Amino acid sequence: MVRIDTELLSNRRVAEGYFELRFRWPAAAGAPVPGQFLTVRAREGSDPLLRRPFAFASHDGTRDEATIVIQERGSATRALATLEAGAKLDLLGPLGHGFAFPERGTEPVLVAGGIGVGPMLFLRAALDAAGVSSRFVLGARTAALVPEALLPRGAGVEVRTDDGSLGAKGTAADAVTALLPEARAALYACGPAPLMAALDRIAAERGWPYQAAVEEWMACGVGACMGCAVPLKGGGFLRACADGPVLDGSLVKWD
Amino acid sequence: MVRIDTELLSNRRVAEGYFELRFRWPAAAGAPVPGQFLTVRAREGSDPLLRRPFAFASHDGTRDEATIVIQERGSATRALATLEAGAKLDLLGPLGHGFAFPERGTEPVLVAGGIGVGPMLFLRAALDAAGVSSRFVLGARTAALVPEALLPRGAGVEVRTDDGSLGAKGTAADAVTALLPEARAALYACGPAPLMAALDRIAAERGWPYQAAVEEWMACGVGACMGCAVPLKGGGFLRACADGPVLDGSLVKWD
Amino acid sequence: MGLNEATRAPGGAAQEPFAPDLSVRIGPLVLANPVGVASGTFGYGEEYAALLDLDTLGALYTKAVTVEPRAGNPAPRLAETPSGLLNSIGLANPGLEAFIRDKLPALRARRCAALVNVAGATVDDYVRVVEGIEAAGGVDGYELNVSCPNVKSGGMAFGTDPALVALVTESVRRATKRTLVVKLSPNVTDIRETARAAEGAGADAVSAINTLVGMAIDVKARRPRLAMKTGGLSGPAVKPVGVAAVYRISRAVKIPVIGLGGIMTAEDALEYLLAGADAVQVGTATFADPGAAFHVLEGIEAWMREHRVARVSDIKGLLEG
Amino acid sequence: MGLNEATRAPGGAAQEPFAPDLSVRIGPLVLANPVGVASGTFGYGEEYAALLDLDTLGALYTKAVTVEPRAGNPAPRLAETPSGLLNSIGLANPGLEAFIRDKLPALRARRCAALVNVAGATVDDYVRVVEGIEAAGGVDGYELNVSCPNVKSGGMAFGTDPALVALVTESVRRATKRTLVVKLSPNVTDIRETARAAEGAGADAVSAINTLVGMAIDVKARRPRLAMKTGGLSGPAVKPVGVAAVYRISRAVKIPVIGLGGIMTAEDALEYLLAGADAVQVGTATFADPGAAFHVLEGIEAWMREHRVARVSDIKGLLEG
Ligand SMILES: Cc1cc2nc3c(=O)[nH]c(=O)nc-3n(C[C@H](O)[C@H](O)[C@H](O)COP(=O)(O)OP(=O)(O)OC[C@H]3O[C@@H](n4cnc5c(N)ncnc54)[C@H](O)[C@@H]3O)c2cc1C
Ligand SMILES: Cc1cc2nc3c(=O)[nH]c(=O)nc-3n(C[C@H](O)[C@H](O)[C@H](O)COP(=O)(O)OP(=O)(O)OC[C@H]3O[C@@H](n4cnc5c(N)ncnc54)[C@H](O)[C@@H]3O)c2cc1C
Ligand SMILES: Cc1cc2nc3c(=O)[nH]c(=O)nc-3n(C[C@H](O)[C@H](O)[C@H](O)COP(=O)(O)O)c2cc1C
Ligand SMILES: Cc1cc2nc3c(=O)[nH]c(=O)nc-3n(C[C@H](O)[C@H](O)[C@H](O)COP(=O)(O)O)c2cc1C
Ligand code: FES
Ligand code: FES
Repeated sequence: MVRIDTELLSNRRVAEGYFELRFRWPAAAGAPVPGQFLTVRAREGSDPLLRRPFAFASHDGTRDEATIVIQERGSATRALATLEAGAKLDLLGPLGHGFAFPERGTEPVLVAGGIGVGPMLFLRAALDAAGVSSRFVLGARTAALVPEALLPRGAGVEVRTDDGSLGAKGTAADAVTALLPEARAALYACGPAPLMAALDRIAAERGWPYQAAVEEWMACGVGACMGCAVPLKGGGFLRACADGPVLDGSLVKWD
Repeated sequence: MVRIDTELLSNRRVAEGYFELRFRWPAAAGAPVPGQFLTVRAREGSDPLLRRPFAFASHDGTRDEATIVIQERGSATRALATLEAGAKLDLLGPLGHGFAFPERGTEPVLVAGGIGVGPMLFLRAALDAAGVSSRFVLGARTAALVPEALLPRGAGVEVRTDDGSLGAKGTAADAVTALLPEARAALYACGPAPLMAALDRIAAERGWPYQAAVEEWMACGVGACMGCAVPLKGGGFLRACADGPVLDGSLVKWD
Repeated sequence: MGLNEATRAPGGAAQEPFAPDLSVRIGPLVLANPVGVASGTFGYGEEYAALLDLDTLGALYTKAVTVEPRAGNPAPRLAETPSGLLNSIGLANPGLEAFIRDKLPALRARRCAALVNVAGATVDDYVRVVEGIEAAGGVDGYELNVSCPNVKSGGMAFGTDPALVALVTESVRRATKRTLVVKLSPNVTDIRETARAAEGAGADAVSAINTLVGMAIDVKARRPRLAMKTGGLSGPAVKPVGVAAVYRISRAVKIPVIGLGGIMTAEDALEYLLAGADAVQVGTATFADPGAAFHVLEGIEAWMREHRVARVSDIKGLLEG
Repeated sequence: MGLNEATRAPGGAAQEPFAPDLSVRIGPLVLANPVGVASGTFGYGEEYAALLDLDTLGALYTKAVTVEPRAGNPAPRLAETPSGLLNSIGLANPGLEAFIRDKLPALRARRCAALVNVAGATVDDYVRVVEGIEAAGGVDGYELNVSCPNVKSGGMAFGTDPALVALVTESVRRATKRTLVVKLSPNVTDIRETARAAEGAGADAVSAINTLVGMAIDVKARRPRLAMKTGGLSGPAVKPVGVAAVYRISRAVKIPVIGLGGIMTAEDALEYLLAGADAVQVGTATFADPGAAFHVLEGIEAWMREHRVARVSDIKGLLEG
């Protein structure tokens, strides 16, 4: 984990309100694994005040580059969306724990809901590189919110939209439900809470392992402030930043 | 007085930390007179929070353009200094009362200290246009802080620097002291308080009228908040924004 | 069945234009809408006239009026802080007599409600200002600024002691039947106590918050930025403090609560309305954007349309959790 | 003739390198320098270890320790506001026993001073935590977080009542001879009263300010942003409130004052030192810039060099006006 001032290499719009930021990520900063994140200080001064967390969406160790995919939501993401190549980026990472590779004999099923796409792209690439084939399901509200240029090539890639404007109509969870119950799937997911909760139910029913990348408001990002508490079914909390963001999805109280 | 969103036409560095911003100023906004000012909102959001006041440095009614000359000091001026042609500017003006023309038979002596140069340039141009000749004295700490490209052409223009790196060594007040005491001068000035106080003493001694453009922290800029109080020798206050910024310099308590 | 239901088309599908009722009742006064401009930030309504049509708003709360004219505090009186503004204007105002002569006629002629903010150093001062204005024909209402130092208790602000708040409120209450708002200070341990004191003494509403005590130092000059050293903090920085105050007060009293402190946008105002406010005031934001109060009003109306909320007073009921 | 004079070259022209003394005495403890990291923002010193060398700083104030382990409040616990941060962490901590076992050894091994922030729901809770740590060998000092709700007085915070502040301070005082700091709540009418109560009961210093009560509402979701509804406001937004508090407290008590609230830069820290603080803490700023506390320290040292100020405690004397 390091804090570095690095350089934005490119910034391109990949869907409506979605941007892929490619930046220099030197080897000395440490190689991120899928599921890990970084935090960025969008501006000096106090508006916005806190660093903002984003999942690594790719890492290229040979070129010392990495990417994040962001969705414009508020002041920080708006500022990031308008940055141009050459801009300085104040980054802190890699943070948190990433995904574990699937056990032998299970087929990884990667599920991305909306802007949850970044870490799943990175995981897919890592599995590909390791020669592990996987399914990839992306759910979005509508076609305009699908970053088509980023979608993995190869087999087993599926898109679902709520309005049927791209891929089959339905949710990403529907696509998972459609898998054979006898399959020995290993679920990996990042997305909005309702999707995560639905996958939890499917995983529980079928006895599939479920690695979930969670999102919570963060202040420190390093485990010091106890701000990013993720409530657990059994009571108590885990810290999204330091215990996660990848958690055993069956433990999390998704409500 | 109007609030308008207008367009920056050019932004050029005219001395160390000094910038001249040229922008569209439509006729409908009302023609500013020398000494009047505008306020600008440097950024949306709350950092900086308040609009910032700047004196008009020129106005060209035939081209619907005006300028201000700003010095980088804090967050707002830093933001303005980096704007590029085409940027939108949220302006409010013209505000306050400007300079009155000199009485017949008096020779206007315009004194600018540091960034006080803007309104004095505008006044010089207006006097020139009216065929009234004037002296123009600019005082600065050092040559690098003299916006030479902006200095008026023609006779009677003098520069003084504290370190003698441009023009004679000394202050703008020294240059005024060097005028013949018998002269029938009319003093006009904008600059730091010590300069303004020195000019007040000279004017009092010699019985010269003294129109001073004052600076105070402002919130509303339109006379509503009572924030920009300028203390008077006789007690009480005037509002820099609505009663000024041009005040009878002999009334002001320069302390 | 509210207006909400009544205006829904039979089929439920195509919605007819929905016109929310923006009016708000505060004591005997009905404000055309919930948005006012806060005391001290809009003068007596004249200075901003060219920039914002006050008559589109619900209310103007004037700069404080005191019995005697006051020149105000030494300069500098303003300092900007992160997302905030410190001021120590010091109740600069022309005094009761000049106010009645020079300002009151225009205020009385306004279409928007005009409430005169009243300040003083003794209980009697407050009463005299209100009696004076009543004798001159009155205005729509009064807002008591109880954040002023009380000379009788060694400069402690009226607003920090529930007993004093009750005393000044009940004394002024006897002087007028018009809408009486008590403006609460946030510089207290429990603002519900002063709110209850105001309610018990006959206030028609409370407004909250006035400014927080703050200080800023010019490190280069090594002196306080304000000549008075400390001042009152306003602006977005204090919004969370104001929203918490309104949330608590509105659960402690039955009279309407007027929320203010850091409102820049309609969303900020809706935070206050959801927290329990019946109306809002826009203060410091006007300095950044002279049209702020109007944009806040437009935004509230649009939100009510979108969510088909019939009355402003219904908004507070929509807070969940 | 101070160090200031002594190091000036005879001719007065060429100045020799000037080395200010950065140390600060708080009770029996001498801090290497005036900059600490605030409770709750730096854990127990481990999490930020890779990013900031704590041992360059004057002090670490730990996350609160309570007798029993506490899971903390429901989520969400954080919300950003203009230039501010609302939190309702709720004293999440492993409890005294685990603290002593897992955290204390590393704290005791630190070169920088470690002060344990102590919280509780009864006076006895505070005493038990301090006694427990003392029995385990102790640390450099304790900081009492009296902003906690007191179960015996219906949840009113200890820190809002001078008598309770005195009681908890004097009870803990009997349990330790080490440096005892009482951390004051700004949510009071007059913070000088609680400061005097702490001083009278034997505190070695007071720190101010803890967070302000605040609230933010998610207008879209129509619910409070924090699960606990209200929370504590920190960050640059509150700096003017903290500086005013320190200015007032330092003129009301003789013990040292540790200033905090919104310090992001050395200039912010110098505002506190000029206002009367003897030391400072950096809290929320660390979240924006993990190196913030270190940059603050560097900047204070540079400023002291530039102005040839010999001791940190001399800075407060430089405030004019
Ligand atoms: C571990 C982690 C990884 C993330 N990865 C990505 C990513 O790869 N791409 C991406 O676009 N975003 C990601 N996010 C979310 C991202 O951090 C927020 O969108 C961002 O902080 C918004 O900042 P803002 O100033 O633009 O919006 P704000 O003005 O702060 O917020 C706008 C709205 O967005 C929502 N929001 C913002 N932040 C969060 C949050 N942390 N949790 C829940 N809701 C929030 C709220 O509803 C809020 O009202 C991630 C968050 C976490 C915790
Ligand atoms: C009527 C009027 C006309 C002005 N005309 C010009 C002009 O033509 N060109 C120009 O460059 N500046 C002018 N100023 C000053 C200008 O408004 C400030 O420099 C500007 O507001 C600084 O904003 P900032 O955010 O960059 O700095 P900040 O961070 O707000 O301040 C930086 C420092 O500048 C000083 N400062 C800032 N504003 C003022 C002020 N209003 N009065 C006194 N000191 C201040 C303070 O010492 C402060 O610490 C004028 C001011 C007034 C009142
Ligand atoms: C410059 C200024 C002057 C003020 N004068 C008064 C006043 O005379 N009487 C009063 O009750 N409040 C006064 N206030 C307080 C405001 O009315 C309001 O309560 C406070 O600023 C918080 O709201 P805001 O954050 O929207 O500004 C003043 C505030 C400012 C900024
Ligand atoms: C996330 C968080 C947790 C905190 N936890 C504690 C705590 O356990 N005990 C305490 O006394 N103060 C706690 N505080 C208050 C801070 O120590 C500090 O008083 C306050 O944040 C103001 O300083 P700042 O603006 O520099 O953050 C906490 C603050 C934050 C932001
Ligand atoms: S964000 Fe601070 S502990 Fe996770
Ligand atoms: S700035 Fe408000 S009266 Fe001058």
